[in-house]
Amino acid sequence: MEITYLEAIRQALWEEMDRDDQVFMLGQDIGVYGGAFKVTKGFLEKFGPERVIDTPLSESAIVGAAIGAALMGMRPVVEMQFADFISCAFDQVVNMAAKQHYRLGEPVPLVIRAPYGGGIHAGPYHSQSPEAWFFHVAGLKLVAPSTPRDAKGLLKAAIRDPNPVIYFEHKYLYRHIKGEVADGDDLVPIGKAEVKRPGSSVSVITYGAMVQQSLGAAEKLMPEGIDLEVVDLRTLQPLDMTTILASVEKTGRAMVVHEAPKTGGIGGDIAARLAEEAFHYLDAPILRVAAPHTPFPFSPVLEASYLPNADKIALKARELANF
Amino acid sequence: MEITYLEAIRQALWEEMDRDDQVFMLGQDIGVYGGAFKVTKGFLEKFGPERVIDTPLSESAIVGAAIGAALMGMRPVVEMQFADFISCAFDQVVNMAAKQHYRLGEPVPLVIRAPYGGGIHAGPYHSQSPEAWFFHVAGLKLVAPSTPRDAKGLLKAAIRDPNPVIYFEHKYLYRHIKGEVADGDDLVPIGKAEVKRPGSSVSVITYGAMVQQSLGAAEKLMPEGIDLEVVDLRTLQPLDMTTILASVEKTGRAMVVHEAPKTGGIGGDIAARLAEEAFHYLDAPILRVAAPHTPFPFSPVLEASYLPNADKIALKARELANF
Amino acid sequence: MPADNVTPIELLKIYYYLKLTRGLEQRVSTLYRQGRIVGGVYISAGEEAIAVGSAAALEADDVIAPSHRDLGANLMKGITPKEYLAQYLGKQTGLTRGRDGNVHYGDITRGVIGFISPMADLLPVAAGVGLAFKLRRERRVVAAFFGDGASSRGDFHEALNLAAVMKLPLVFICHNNQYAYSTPLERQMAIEHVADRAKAYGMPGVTVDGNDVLAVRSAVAEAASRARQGGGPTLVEGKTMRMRGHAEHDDASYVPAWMLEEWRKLDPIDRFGAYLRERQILDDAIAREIDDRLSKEIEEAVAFAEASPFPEGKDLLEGVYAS
Amino acid sequence: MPADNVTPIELLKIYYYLKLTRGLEQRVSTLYRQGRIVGGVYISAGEEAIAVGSAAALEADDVIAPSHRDLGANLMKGITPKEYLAQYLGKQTGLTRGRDGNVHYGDITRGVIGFISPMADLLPVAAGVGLAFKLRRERRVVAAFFGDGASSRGDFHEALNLAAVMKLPLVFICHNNQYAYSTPLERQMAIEHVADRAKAYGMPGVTVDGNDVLAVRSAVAEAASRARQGGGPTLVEGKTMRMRGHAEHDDASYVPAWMLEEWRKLDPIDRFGAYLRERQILDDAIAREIDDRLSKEIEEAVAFAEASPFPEGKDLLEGVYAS
Ligand SMILES: Cc1ncc(C[n+]2csc(CCOP(=O)(O)OP(=O)(O)O)c2C)c(N)n1
Ligand SMILES: Cc1ncc(C[n+]2csc(CCOP(=O)(O)OP(=O)(O)O)c2C)c(N)n1
Ligand SMILES: [Mg+2]
Ligand SMILES: [Mg+2]
Repeated sequence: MEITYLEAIRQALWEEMDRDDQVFMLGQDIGVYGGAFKVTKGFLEKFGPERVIDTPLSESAIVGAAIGAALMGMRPVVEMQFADFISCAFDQVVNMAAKQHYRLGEPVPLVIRAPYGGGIHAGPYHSQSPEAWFFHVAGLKLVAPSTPRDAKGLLKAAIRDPNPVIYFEHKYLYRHIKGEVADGDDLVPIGKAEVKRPGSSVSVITYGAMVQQSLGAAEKLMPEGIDLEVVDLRTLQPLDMTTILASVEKTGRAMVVHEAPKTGGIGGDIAARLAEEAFHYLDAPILRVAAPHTPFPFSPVLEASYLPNADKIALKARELANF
Repeated sequence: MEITYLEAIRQALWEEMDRDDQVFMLGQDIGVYGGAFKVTKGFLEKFGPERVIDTPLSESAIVGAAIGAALMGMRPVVEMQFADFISCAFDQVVNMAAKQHYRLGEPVPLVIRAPYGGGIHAGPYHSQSPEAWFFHVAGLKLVAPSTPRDAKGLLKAAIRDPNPVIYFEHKYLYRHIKGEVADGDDLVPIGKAEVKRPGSSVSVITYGAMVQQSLGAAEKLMPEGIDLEVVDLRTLQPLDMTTILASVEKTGRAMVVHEAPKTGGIGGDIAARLAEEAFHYLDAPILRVAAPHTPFPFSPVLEASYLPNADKIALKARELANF
Repeated sequence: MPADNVTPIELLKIYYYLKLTRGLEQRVSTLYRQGRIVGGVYISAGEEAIAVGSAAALEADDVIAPSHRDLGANLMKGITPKEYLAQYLGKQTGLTRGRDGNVHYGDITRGVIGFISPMADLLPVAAGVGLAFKLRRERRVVAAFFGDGASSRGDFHEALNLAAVMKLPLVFICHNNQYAYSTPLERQMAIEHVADRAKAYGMPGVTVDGNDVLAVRSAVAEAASRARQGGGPTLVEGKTMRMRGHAEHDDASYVPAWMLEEWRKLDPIDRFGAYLRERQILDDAIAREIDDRLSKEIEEAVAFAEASPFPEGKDLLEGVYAS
Repeated sequence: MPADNVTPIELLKIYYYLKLTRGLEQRVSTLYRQGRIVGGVYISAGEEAIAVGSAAALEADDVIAPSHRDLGANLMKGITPKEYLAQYLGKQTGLTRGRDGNVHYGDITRGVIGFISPMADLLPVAAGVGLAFKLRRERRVVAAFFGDGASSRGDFHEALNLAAVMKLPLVFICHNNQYAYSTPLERQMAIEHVADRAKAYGMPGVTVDGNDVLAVRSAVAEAASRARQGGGPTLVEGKTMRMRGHAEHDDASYVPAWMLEEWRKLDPIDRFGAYLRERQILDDAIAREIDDRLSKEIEEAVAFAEASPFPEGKDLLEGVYAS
């Protein structure tokens, strides 16, 4: 049966809560209300207020408290109401959660669910894609699924991982994408990219909502005989360079696509690694398609102009294919 | 007369406070104590407690209050006691200060002085180089001087700039480097890199404490006939791509060096831009020399192993020159 | 109702702004239901007296730091219904020219700090505006608004503490409307009155009937006068009720019906209208005249906003930095 | 001194740990002056009674969240002088294996949350440990320490509020030692007692003579017992004085000499020693025996630490992630 991306997240949470009584959730309005996006609807009734905790409006305390519970071996799953507000808990994430294991050898099995991304007309404070900040911080793992199956499998893997994992769930995908998920424990391993579409002309390395857009670009370019390979990173930290390099070795052409701003985005790092490690395979410059260096704009016209999409990706991919 | 990097910062602050009564300073222990690094020693006596404000231990309020005063047209200069603690004010920096002008057209002429960097045996919480986080955020300017002259000229330029500027002052350089500064208003323009050493073999693009180390590497390689060009970015945002590209066009070989971790560091972006914009000039892969993907370690042996230095730079530069 | 020395003309002005606030928001709510609004809609129905009563207590050159239910105060500071509606429609004629949406607007030249999403972020900024007044020896005051929920955030604490220590001319005004999104007071704090939090800062804390516009006015006037004379900040809490959902997508089924019924009897506009009639300042004829003027103003605003152009995609990159 | 039911053996144990704390820190201070320490040195001289008195009030399986002047509590929880010294010397045998320094250690298996620099960061984490106890129905308590300065941070506020709302088994313990670095209380807060901040959270706030070890013990014991029975958190403030500089590099010339003189008369170890002698629990012979044991323990620790190896550079990359 096909389910939505949101439903896949819900199922993963439900099954993990059911499986392991050390898993519990904290966040704002996740209980009675079922979460701003209704991801946790019905959880309070099933698991009770001790495991589905509505907190005060205190991101730093929420993350800090989750770290504390994780230190005691519990498996907290924090919901940020919007990923944008993770800025308010930034210090706890980068200074406390990320460094604990390196410093003291103490695991912090914590998941922070970060509903991120745009395309929902929600402006500068409810659309940001902040993953690059955390990519720079050793000790964190980052995942960003693009399909219901990956959403479910990665969330389960994240909850079982002994490290702090930020789980970037894309708000636009919540109800805009459907797909099959396997029954039961179909874990998607953290650290493994997946080729979502094999191709021979250009490697498009991407993640999150841009996977669909890249697949769309591939469709557009098919009639022109340009055959895109779409590599879905799925995990951003640690990066699966093996899969990336294999793809680029095959196609000789690489572009990186993400929704976050290009400047300082993860794409820079991937391109830089390719420029170093794949220099011999590359027949063309490495291109990046990403948002410009501006805050995320509100008005639909500006938002459309801001966000990468299938057309913009196709344009650059064509340029690259014809290089 | 040669003065230290620290003295250059002090002079810039002093002269700007003297010149413009709208300039004032806020921070922890900057008054009676003269700042954790004694940068503001003597300021309280000269400018009084209204313009040299010792605040409570509240980074977010300090930055927020500075934003408010800046909105009213004042020119606040905030001292973070250590750049590491900017994490505690992260939300104010990225969500309030950075986006204000784009959203409302209202300037926020604010300077945040961020004493950053390692080499002083101060461990994970007093050694970090967090500039990459802010590089990803549109609306901020970032500067990171490497010499007394740039330190003075860039701080003056930052204070007069109508935007929020984070001024990364390197703690190791404070008392380890001396140089001439011009008398009076020798402003160093924000957005201009400087070739600190012309050379023909390899372009080393770097900033902060790594400029000295790169110059050291150049000395080491001279006898081998390898002639490094050292490009000191000075400003990280906006990047001076003109100077960078001119250098790489000349040498055909590029490496980026910084002290911050390589993963997600600014070097990734620079390498990516070169991989796109300088593809035709490049005769070799673009290399990066930077810290590894770990928290900043404390013990001197680990710290030495962690930090890039002249030897490590020379090693990579040699590899590149012989490519 | 403590009318102090409020003249009949002023009383009618207050009445006018209460009605204008409600009328505008109702209109936006209707537009929302018709799908003519971009994004979410935040309504202050039932708690207009806090914003309007507070703003009525201020001098013309005082500044406000509104939160998301302070349309009444924004209007009194000179934000126009046209600007308000254009903002909701994402139009170029809104105060953010479509770069931001709904309640995220302001204009510092009219004394309105632009509101942003992260709750309580404006409180340190407001303190900084007050600091500027203090340093410049201007006898101006800042009224800073926030919700019960926002009072759980670290920035609330840091701002109030800073303002108290520095004796800044601030009035902190809480809409205690019983809920933060779906979260009732007892899950947010273990105290009865938000005003009790003042005790942590050594500032006066006052609780008033937030649905009595003159009580609010009087409490804020007293606090503002103290602040203006150098007596430092005050925390004023208005007890009220959020009579609608958190935003218009939320049916607030988690709010007990009896609560809404009780509070409906205390509607601030009904009560103030009755009071004005009792004092013979209002009668049917004046009420009709006001209603007519209001609907004209509101419909003109709607027409203006709908006729206004969207921003153009090509403007996307402009204004990130001040020059 | 409220001895409650403390047995003579326990009283001697308290005395021993007071003296051990002072002795160890004095020794480290000497090593610092000899240049044998890596980085800064933080001393709790004169305020040992707060850490020791508090820890003496806890059960064996309770957890502490120390701050930087809580060596006494760490020792009582089982951190050894050897580990403490090895940490200061950056050795492999320290609890962070040289990855972190000075007072940044801990061991969750012994009930000590590892301290990190950003002040007040451990308070939300401590709340989370308390939350784990509550969810698991374990009757354990967390004692969380912080300074007067740290109480200005947002994380302090968020943590205390969260703990109060959720009735977590916490005792928040403030070293009110009159200064935060160079900043005296009156520039940090406009209240007399940090304990007054408890009123903002609806938790009991108690001020005790922080230099009376039994008074501290008694207040913390009462609070811990309430917490253990589900009565929620308490804020205990111990009034004391920082008798040395902020760290050993700081001569604290900003502290008036008379203040130190007054407080020296209230030295907690002298007072407790006199009390024990009065009660005939201590005499010259026992005192000498203790002193001998102490110096032996301390010198063994120094020898151990000095003989211990540094971590190896090649280990740098290990342990960033748990597996
Ligand atoms: C830091 C932060 N976290 C979460 C949110 C999402 N959010 C928006 S309003 C709100 C509730 C605010 O409650 P309150 O302060 O009482 O204001 P009210 O809406 O009741 O007027 C929440 C959780 C936010 N805007 N900012
Ligand atoms: C968030 C943060 N800002 C600044 C510092 C630098 N700093 C370290 S200790 C200290 C003063 C702490 O004062 P207090 O909490 O009273 O503890 P005390 O040192 O007096 O025991 C400061 C400013 C820090 N560690 N963390
Ligand atoms: Mg509310
Ligand atoms: Mg102190």
